[in-house]
Amino acid sequence: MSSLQSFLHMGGYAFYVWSAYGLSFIVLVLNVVLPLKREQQFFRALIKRKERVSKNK
Amino acid sequence: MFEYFYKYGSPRHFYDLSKMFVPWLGGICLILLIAGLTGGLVLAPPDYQQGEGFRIIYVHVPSAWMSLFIYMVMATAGATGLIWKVKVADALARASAPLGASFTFLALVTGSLWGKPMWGTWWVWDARLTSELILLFLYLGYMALQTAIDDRRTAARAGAILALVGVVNIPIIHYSVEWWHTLHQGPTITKLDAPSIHISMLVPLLIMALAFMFYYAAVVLLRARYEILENERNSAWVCELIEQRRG
Amino acid sequence: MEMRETEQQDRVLNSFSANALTCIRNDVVLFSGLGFRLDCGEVLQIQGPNGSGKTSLLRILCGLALPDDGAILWNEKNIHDHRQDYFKEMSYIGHVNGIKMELTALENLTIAGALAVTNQSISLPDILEKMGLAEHENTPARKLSSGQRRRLALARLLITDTRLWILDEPLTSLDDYGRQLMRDMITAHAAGNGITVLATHDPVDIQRHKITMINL
Amino acid sequence: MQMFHNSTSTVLIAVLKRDLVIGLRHRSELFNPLVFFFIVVTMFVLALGPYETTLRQVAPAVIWVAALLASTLSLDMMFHSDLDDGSLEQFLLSPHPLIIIVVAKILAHWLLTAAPLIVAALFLGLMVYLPQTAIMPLLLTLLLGTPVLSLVGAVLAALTVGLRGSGILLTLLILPLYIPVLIFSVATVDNAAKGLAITGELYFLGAILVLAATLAPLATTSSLRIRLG
Repeated sequence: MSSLQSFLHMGGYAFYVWSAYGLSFIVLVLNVVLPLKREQQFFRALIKRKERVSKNK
Repeated sequence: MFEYFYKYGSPRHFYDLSKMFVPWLGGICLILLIAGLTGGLVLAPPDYQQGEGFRIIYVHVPSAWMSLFIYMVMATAGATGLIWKVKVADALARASAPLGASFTFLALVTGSLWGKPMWGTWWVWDARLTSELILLFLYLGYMALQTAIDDRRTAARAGAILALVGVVNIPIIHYSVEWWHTLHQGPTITKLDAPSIHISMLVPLLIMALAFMFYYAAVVLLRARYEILENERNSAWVCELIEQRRG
Repeated sequence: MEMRETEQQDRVLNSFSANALTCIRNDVVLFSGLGFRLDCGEVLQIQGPNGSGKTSLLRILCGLALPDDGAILWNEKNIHDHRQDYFKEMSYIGHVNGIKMELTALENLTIAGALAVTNQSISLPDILEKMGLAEHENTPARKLSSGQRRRLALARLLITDTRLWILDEPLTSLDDYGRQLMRDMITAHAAGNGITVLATHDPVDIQRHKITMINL
Repeated sequence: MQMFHNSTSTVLIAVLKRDLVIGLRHRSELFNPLVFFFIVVTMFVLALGPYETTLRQVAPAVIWVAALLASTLSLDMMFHSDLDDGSLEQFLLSPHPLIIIVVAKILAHWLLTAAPLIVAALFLGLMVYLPQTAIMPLLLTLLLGTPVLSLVGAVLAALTVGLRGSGILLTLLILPLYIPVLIFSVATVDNAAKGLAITGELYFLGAILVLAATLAPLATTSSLRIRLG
């Protein structure tokens, strides 16, 4: 148990080390999630437009 | 060889190819990331001077390397798109910019997070951090130019010119900032260099750098796919894709 | 409007053609597969409503913009591979006049002459006189009326003996005198084995010359 | 009768003369960068306080930063007016190489904006207690540095001509590229003020100028073709 404690404690630098890693994790994940979301929005918008076009044809 | 490059340079093929490559690249990146993190955070002994705090280099240094590497890729991809009119290269260049900016931003923030415990101040006008900051301005300038031009083809080619001008200036800026740093502060203790690094510390660093490389490869393909869809929104194969999605 | 008959015979026979031209502007296909072939003395007239791509087509034909597909040939040679030769033989008058407001009429023509490549001597005052701008030689373009400015822009066609004229709505803001002047110039140009490509709303009636029409 | 034998030198001189004539007919606009230069330096002095000791130390930096900002102001006008009235199209369609016309325009821009700036900088230098020994080095750095501002500025002015908000965008793109010129120039004047050797920095400025002079016109030409294409 104590090794986990000391691991998290990081020899007193816990705040700096973990915020550095935490921020890196967030930025890396965001860079993956955002494009995927944009691609879905792209298809959704075009599908909606296709349906609107085919509906009033 | 060129024929092969051109065939797979066509957006249609690239779109399918990237669908296949992204999961593989992502997988390799995850494995490397786990290996690098365990090596860096757990196995590597603490630094005799900086204690556990030095472990930030496993994120700071690879990000700094990547930020420079991505700008080089952006400039070459831009040049390829400009000279040989390879549409995929334009998409890759445009997709790389936000990633490069993210890595530069990460390098800056982790650099200051590392500087605070070591030298007591959040920001140190150290030569490399200052160059990194200027690199961030170059990325932001590139992205601002991309959004300012509506026509995507002109935007890609204007961006290519800007990236080439930037890539010529990066070594000049880097050298002049180094020169400026030594002129004003002289050789002082703010040596943000990785401390004299023992092999057990170096290996995780290289693994992390490789992991970031694969991460970049996977995500740039992901982003480039969207850019291509946006560029080719009226082409037949995109409409076909939409039908499939709708069906 | 006497033509320089003496030099007519030694004119090499020019041809100006385009095949399968395609142009897409922000996701809208303005035209595709557009082609034509013009020989000496012919006139191509491009008509179409506003925003139908007339100006885009002319900008592509004169080499300012790249077509999304297709090629343009001057004397069977692609204009983008022989840019210098093509520009020596082509004059383009765009929708915008291309003259500086601060400069006088004569200064504007001088700079236009300097930018062109001509081998015979020309007297700029004569050209101004032909365009009915003789007394405005030293007045800044700012003080000229829009019709006079258009005539000053069109005066550039007389500086160099270029074989190909590409004109974007040459008759706009011209009064009757100016329109007649323009028709005579095109007729004379066509008679002198020159090729003319023009985009207009109202048809330019030029007799005795083969006119090809394109409707966008 | 007028003969247009039109060798490249005549084209260069013709375009240069044209731009200078147009610039001088807008004489009032030429003073704006100068006034801006004076205002920025005055604001620095007001912020730093009138003491000779502090001002003497920051004089080179104040002069150079203000000169740099003043020159970015006038960059946008290099191609903007030509684009609006269509003469830029005529430049691109001229049988003469476009690079000659671009070089002429950059030279004209430098003469119209940098030359008055350099003269003003010498006076302002005295006003902020710049030591006598540093005046000549200041002149040298301005002579070597301001052409780089016009050259590199031309590339980005061509890239952003006609875009909405191109003023701010141009400044945002251009300032990072001016950093080497700023660093070496201020260092030169600083060293001169302290009586140290200045040759090293001047060599660097000269090298940057040569690099910019060779690459910038080329890049400007392709930028113009891209923007107009």
